[in-house]
Amino acid sequence: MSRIFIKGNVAISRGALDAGCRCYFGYPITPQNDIPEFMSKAMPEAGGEFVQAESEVAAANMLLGAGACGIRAMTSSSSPGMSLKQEAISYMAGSELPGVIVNMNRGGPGLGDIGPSQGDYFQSVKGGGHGDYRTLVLAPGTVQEAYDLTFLAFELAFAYRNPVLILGDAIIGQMQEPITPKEPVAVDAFEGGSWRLEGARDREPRILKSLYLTDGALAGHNLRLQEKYARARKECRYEEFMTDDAELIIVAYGSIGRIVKSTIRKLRKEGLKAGLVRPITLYPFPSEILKSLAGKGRKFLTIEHNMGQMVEDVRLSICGLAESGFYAQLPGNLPTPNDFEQPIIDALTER
Amino acid sequence: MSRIFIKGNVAISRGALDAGCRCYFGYPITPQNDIPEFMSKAMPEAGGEFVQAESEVAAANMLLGAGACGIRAMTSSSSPGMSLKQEAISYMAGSELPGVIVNMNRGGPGLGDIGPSQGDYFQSVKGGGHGDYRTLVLAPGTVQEAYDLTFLAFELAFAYRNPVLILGDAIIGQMQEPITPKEPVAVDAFEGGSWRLEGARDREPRILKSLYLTDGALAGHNLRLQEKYARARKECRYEEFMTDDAELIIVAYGSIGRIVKSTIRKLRKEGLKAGLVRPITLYPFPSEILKSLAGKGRKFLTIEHNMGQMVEDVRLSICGLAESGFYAQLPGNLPTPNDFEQPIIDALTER
Amino acid sequence: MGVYNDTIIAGFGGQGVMLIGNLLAYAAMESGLNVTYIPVYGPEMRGGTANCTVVISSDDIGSPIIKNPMSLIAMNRPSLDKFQPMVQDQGTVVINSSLVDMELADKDRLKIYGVPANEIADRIGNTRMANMVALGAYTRAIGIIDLEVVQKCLEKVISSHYSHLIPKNAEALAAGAEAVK
Amino acid sequence: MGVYNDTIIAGFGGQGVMLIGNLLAYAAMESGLNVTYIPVYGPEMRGGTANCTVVISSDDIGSPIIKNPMSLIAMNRPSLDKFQPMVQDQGTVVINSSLVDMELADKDRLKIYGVPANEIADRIGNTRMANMVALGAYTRAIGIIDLEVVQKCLEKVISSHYSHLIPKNAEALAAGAEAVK
Amino acid sequence: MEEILAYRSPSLLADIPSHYCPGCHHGTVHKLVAQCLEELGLGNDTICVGSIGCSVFIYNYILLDTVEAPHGRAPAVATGVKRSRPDKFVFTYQGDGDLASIGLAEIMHAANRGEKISVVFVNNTVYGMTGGQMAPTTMIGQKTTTCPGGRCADREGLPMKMAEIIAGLGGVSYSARVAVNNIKNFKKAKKALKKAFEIQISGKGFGFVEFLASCPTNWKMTSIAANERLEKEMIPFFPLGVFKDTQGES
Amino acid sequence: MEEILAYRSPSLLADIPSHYCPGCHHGTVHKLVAQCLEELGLGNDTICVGSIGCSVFIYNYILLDTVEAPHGRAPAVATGVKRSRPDKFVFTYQGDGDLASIGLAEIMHAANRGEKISVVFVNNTVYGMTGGQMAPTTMIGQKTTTCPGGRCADREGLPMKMAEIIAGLGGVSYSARVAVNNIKNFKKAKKALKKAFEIQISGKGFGFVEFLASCPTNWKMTSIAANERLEKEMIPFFPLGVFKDTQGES
Amino acid sequence: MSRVVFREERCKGCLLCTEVCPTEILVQSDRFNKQGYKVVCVKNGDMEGCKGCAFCAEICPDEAIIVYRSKKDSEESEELEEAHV
Amino acid sequence: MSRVVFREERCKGCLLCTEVCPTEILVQSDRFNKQGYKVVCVKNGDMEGCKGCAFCAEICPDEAIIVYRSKKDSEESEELEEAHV
Ligand SMILES: Cc1ncc(C[n+]2csc(CCOP(=O)(O)OP(=O)(O)O)c2C)c(N)n1
Ligand SMILES: Cc1ncc(C[n+]2csc(CCOP(=O)(O)OP(=O)(O)O)c2C)c(N)n1
Ligand code: SF4
Ligand code: SF4
Ligand code: SF4
Ligand code: SF4
Ligand code: SF4
Ligand code: SF4
Ligand SMILES: [Mg+2]
Ligand SMILES: [Mg+2]
Repeated sequence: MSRIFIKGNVAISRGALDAGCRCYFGYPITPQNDIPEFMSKAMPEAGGEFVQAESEVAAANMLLGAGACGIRAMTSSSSPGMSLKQEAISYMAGSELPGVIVNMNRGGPGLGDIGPSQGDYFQSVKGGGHGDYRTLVLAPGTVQEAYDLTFLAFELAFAYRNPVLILGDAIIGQMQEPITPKEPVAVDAFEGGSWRLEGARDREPRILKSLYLTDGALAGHNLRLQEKYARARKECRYEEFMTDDAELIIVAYGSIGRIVKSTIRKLRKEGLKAGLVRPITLYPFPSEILKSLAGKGRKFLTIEHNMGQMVEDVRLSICGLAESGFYAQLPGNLPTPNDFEQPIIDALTER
Repeated sequence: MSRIFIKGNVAISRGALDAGCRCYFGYPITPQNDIPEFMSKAMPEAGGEFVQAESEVAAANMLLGAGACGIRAMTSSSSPGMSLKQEAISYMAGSELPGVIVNMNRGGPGLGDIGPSQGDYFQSVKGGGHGDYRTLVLAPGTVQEAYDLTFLAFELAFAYRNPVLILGDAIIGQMQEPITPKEPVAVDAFEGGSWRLEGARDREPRILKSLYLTDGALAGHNLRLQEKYARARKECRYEEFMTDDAELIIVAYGSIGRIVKSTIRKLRKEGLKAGLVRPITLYPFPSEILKSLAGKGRKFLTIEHNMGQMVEDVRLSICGLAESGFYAQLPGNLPTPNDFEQPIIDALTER
Repeated sequence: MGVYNDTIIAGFGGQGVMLIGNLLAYAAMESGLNVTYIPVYGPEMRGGTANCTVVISSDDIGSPIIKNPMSLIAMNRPSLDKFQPMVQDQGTVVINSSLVDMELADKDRLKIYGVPANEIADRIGNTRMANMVALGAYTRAIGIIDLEVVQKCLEKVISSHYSHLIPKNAEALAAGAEAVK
Repeated sequence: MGVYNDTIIAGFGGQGVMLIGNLLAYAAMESGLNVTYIPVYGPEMRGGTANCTVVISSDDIGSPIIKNPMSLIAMNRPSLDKFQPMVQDQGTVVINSSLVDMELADKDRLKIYGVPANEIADRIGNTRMANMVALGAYTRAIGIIDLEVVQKCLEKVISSHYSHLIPKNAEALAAGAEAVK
Repeated sequence: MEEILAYRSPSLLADIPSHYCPGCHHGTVHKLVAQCLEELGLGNDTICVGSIGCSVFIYNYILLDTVEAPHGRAPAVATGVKRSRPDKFVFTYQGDGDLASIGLAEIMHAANRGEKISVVFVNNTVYGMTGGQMAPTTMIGQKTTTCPGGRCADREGLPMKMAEIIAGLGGVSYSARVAVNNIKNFKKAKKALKKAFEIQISGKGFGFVEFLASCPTNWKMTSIAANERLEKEMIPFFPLGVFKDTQGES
Repeated sequence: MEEILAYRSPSLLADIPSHYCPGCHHGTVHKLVAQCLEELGLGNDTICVGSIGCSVFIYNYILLDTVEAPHGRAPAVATGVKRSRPDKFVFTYQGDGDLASIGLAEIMHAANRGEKISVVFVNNTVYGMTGGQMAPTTMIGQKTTTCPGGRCADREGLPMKMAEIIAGLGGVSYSARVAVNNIKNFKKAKKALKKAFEIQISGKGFGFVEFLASCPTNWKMTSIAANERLEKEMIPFFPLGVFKDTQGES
Repeated sequence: MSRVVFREERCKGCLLCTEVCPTEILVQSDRFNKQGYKVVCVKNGDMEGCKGCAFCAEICPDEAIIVYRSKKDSEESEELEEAHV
Repeated sequence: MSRVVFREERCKGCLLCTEVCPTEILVQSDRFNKQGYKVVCVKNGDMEGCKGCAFCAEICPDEAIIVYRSKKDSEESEELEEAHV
């Protein structure tokens, strides 16, 4: 297919459309309004449904309903709206329902600002909702990846019957880049046929729920969920950039990962040996590669557009093998490659 | 004062009342209904206000409003309801408003069950809401502590102008023990006088908000918040039990911490050298003591009533100095001291 | 060595097992002991079975929840079925023989006290006091708390509205104690 | 060595800076180059200043955001004030001299092109095409993209509803290019 | 002697004892739902959206494909379900705490959008499941665990009349209030429920039936006294009747 | 020549330019709020509860102690404020997305409880701040970025008439709809707002004033055309008037 | 003669059926079932008055009543039915 | 003679004032202010028609108009005021 030049938000919307998404539920919030706006046209045209929900709470619960029917469906929002979706996400995970949820992270806490930020890493990866559950979390670093990972998100959501999060930010959402779209997916009409709700014709009724009251039931349910999450470890994805000979490994994701790449290119020209591991799946987190690099004696620097969140996962991954420094790009400030030069040089040269 | 025999939930309610709480906002949910039920009588009697909010979202926002007036106020809920409060908590932290929030953790994810669980550790400690903020988190292990920590919660909330969480579970909430209440606090009528809202009489208007749009403003705000959280490290509290000569340090909090104590007592009689560190503040987390014990070559075992959450903070604390095993008491199963014997013996004897 | 006992008290929802659990706990507190009480509550706060656990100790109490209790008050058949196997060897079990076939009691392994609590209570004036009869029996059987203290604590658990019933309840406690003599 | 240029385009809200940023990006894409475009948007989606950044490169583009750009199109005074100091030494700056006092241009440090964009656009038919004039000037000044490609791409950014205006806009682009010859 | 079976339990009802308290109207309303679905031949094509309240186990009793909605959000979940499967019959079953308190925005907006779903609303003036706290429909003077002195209009406002409020919204095709406290009301209730269901089948839009129901346990009354209270206190405040019927007959 | 100042900006208005678009009615409504507070002598004792929408910077313009409520939750925040400081004058200022969509449960329940607060509701039929998406009050046929073909009653339901819905609730003492599109309406609007404020002062309960307002930017109209649309299209559907006034005069 | 049969294990003794029986033949018994509820019964075991109207079965929240209607009662009970619609 | 003064830097050129002026003396000028808005002005600079009624100032969302009312106009404008209440 020929290249098209689109915004990250639109890439996600088109990705969803091409991946067979046929229901979209959302509530406006900057910086992701292009998504509901695109979907309000695209869904009806594709024979699907667009609902502007009364709130993010409602949107997430509509997603839950669509997921229960085995329909490819999506919702999107940004930070404050994501906080409101947490109860429903916990229910979806607990009821093992598929669905794709997009968060175009903006600055927080509270109303914060509408600029880019990665302040929702903990919420996305550790679970902002209650109880022991996990969502798979995909973090695109380019517009092409935003498109591609949206495809993947739908596949994973159905493969694991679990909500999948796409975690971008105002940069990924607002920037425009050329991308090459894929062939649209023809969704199997029987997808979810073994568990979805459609009326109990000639079979036992199906119950999709998260309540487990009888002795040991909830314990068993939690064990099964953990086993599923363990199975999902194989979906781990990351990008390695110039790590082969690197003395310092930068770990950074999403837009920051991509911007750091510019910095590294520049520093390489000056002979400084920095490399990058850019986690693409934040959950499952690419612990293995970090551990193996740590085993090779590399130093680490985590750079995030927040006050220090993913750095905990980095440290847990390389625990005992290396220390990991942290550089905070403050939420509220726009990141540029220059910002990271000094921190990287410092990390390379110290001690 | 003479001892009284009360439920944990009531201890928290009385603690709040005695600590000068004069507004309570809540929505019913098991297993914490004793709190709103107590408050519906106690608040009006004390000249305060009780509002049964239309939802947990509303209750948390009422708390925000009361906090903005510098009034000692509280809300309480349990897991699903806590997920709904996350947006408001992020706003309170972002707007630097005091308030006390009680979570009597039940089994999850989703509707889960109504039994005890510690599945909301991540949500409480890492921040279930959006953006970079922290709530101070207090985890009582006895009914007396539930009472005492509620006092402390109000003090901290005002000292740091930050929401403070009391994280209990169905055990702490439902169990009855004798406690010794304290002298009720006479709240200074001028508490919060330098920032609270009360009409801009003869001064500049005050604005309590979390929106920071001008260049660098949100960055500066986030830096200030982090400095505050760093200052709050000194509020760190924990209980040490028989750690002096212990070969294995168990780390467990709340009801599990207390139950593990029974197990340790029993195993000690059999000559097994286990000790306990029971974090009382989950944020700030007692990293120092763990690190120093790890430095002394102790082994660690974290026991939680969940699938593994606090263990990350334990590992981050002792990183590189010791490994920490983990034993999951499955949510949905009631914990008893017997459950922990084998895991502790295994941890002590392995290798 | 200090005093220690833990008990599960179980029965139908309406049989007042929570009340006597509470009463026992108060009596322990009044006796200067440490005590914890914890109910097990279902989502159905209505009907079904109910049980609570009371731990009494002269030391600090670690766990309020006990898997293998030292004693049991079983007010009905399902309670005996469920909890008797969990009681520690040589443990004490008070059984409401009005509703439970005493054949079911594990006499070999446990110290069993069958008390026709309903009948005794009925005789005193009201079947609903069967719980008090059972607690009286238990108090005597265990022997670490004085019956008088238990009786004195009735006023703490019976709301003032029903305070006129206190003497009758005290009588029921005594009758229960009498029954295991 | 490949081709690389990055630019900030800035002006009042209504001056169409986003449109020419987009147009430039399309032209780069059509020229077989990599390109990123990112707007800076305020909460006030209305009035105020607006700016966007376009990065063009024959290599992968790391950052779509640039602190010290290689070039600048300043459509009004506040834009020049804000961004001129950030432009790299020897960078290229196109200034709309219709609205900006050319005295303010930092001629010593930068390559400055003053273009009376409003006047030129007015002459062609509509002041609103001042943005096209400026982009034409910029295209010529930078020289990495053909003006014809830019003109060809007009159809991508101007909605079909306004397609009749394309020739005029192409003319404005050409006039701008002419102005820096 | 010849005899016929004068009453047959709906086959959509599971033949197991329920967890409901003696005399709780949830059982009766379940029966009506099952009867109407059965009589309309919908059992095979229905998706039930349960809610959180005493009726949380509805899926154990009414044999339907069922999804459990978070507390108050059943109308949003049902929106997602119906938009996904417009060919299926979709209804929610909700209590008064669920629908009128935490879920008020969701029910109002689903109604206003005219979602083609049916709503079975069981108003027993309290939070049954959690032990009898005040609900938005608690009557003035009624004592609950969170208004121990009795609900007071000045402090807590008046009980909300949901059937009327819903009837006032644009997308609503049918809204009625019924009761099952005696046979007469029971029969009328069945008619109303069937009507609401038929409206969905005919693609008309949103149908809403409010059941006045008793909660003997939390009212601390015998079932019979509770039934009487319903008649004497509730019906005068919450009048029975059809408040909207776009199909004309009411 | 003798002359007097015929109009004085309320001193509660900050003397700085606003971020509002040309002709946006938020500015006019701000002025009325400031005027009424000033005339009632409330400036020193007022706590303003702001909301999220174009008016999010209200604290920059009206010089009052102000707290910023999360989107839609101003009535809950105001409840917390008023319960904490019953001696203070408390009002919320909310847009139609804020109040009628995400915050519908909060406004309905605060109204039903009869919270002693005043609500200034600015209905401009769109989400202004986020770029013109559909609101619950968007008119049938009106095109927005999320109903690009125009709002359709069948799909999205009818516009919600908040002043009427609120008037139907128990705890409400005053509910009116006004406009500021011409001098006549402007003067009436001021009267209504003052009335709502006075009702709070007298301890009566909940007062609600809905302002029909224009959003020229998202309506994609000149200010003058927007004013005309308001008169010709909005007022016929959203009638001006007082829908409830428990003090009798209306 | 019409008659009712109780599924006693299902009866919760709520007595709602006793209120709707047009001939008032239903009363509480002395028997407890396994669940501990005092079940309903026909007064003095006398089924004579039963019309077979099935109101009792309809109103029973717990599906605890089976009603057999005799041929003879069929007409009359239809009238009763009508009266309530 | 009453008169109006514009705080031009505040005017956004919305022209709402032009619509409420009973004597229709307000019109758009050719001048842009610093914010880039085309400000309002009095037609041909002729203040003669101004009644000092201050409607323009009241309706202006941006507090951009100051109105000085002459003694002579005071009565008449009160009448106007009445007409609108
Ligand atoms: C988010 C959330 N809040 C609160 C609860 C606790 N809860 C369960 S059911 C219920 C209310 C039930 O009342 P109602 O809807 O009237 O149903 P009823 O039990 O009376 O039939 C509540 C508050 C919950 N499960 N989830
Ligand atoms: C939880 C949450 N959801 C969404 C948003 C984004 N948002 C900001 S303002 C707004 C709507 C504003 O519309 P309205 O209330 O009508 O006010 P107006 O701007 O039209 O005056 C929205 C959806 C937000 N800030 N928070
Ligand atoms: S508590 Fe009330 S609503 Fe719940 S089952 Fe019992 S009677 Fe029914
Ligand atoms: S977008 Fe609309 S509501 Fe917002 S300031 Fe502009 S005109 Fe006013
Ligand atoms: S069938 Fe009719 S007459 Fe017979 S017992 Fe039942 S209600 Fe009474
Ligand atoms: S109505 Fe049913 S449950 Fe109630 S008493 Fe009669 S038979 Fe028993
Ligand atoms: S109303 Fe005000 S802002 Fe608008 S044109 Fe007139 S003076 Fe200018
Ligand atoms: S004061 Fe009255 S007459 Fe004079 S310009 Fe203003 S509106 Fe016109
Ligand atoms: Mg209810
Ligand atoms: Mg609006």
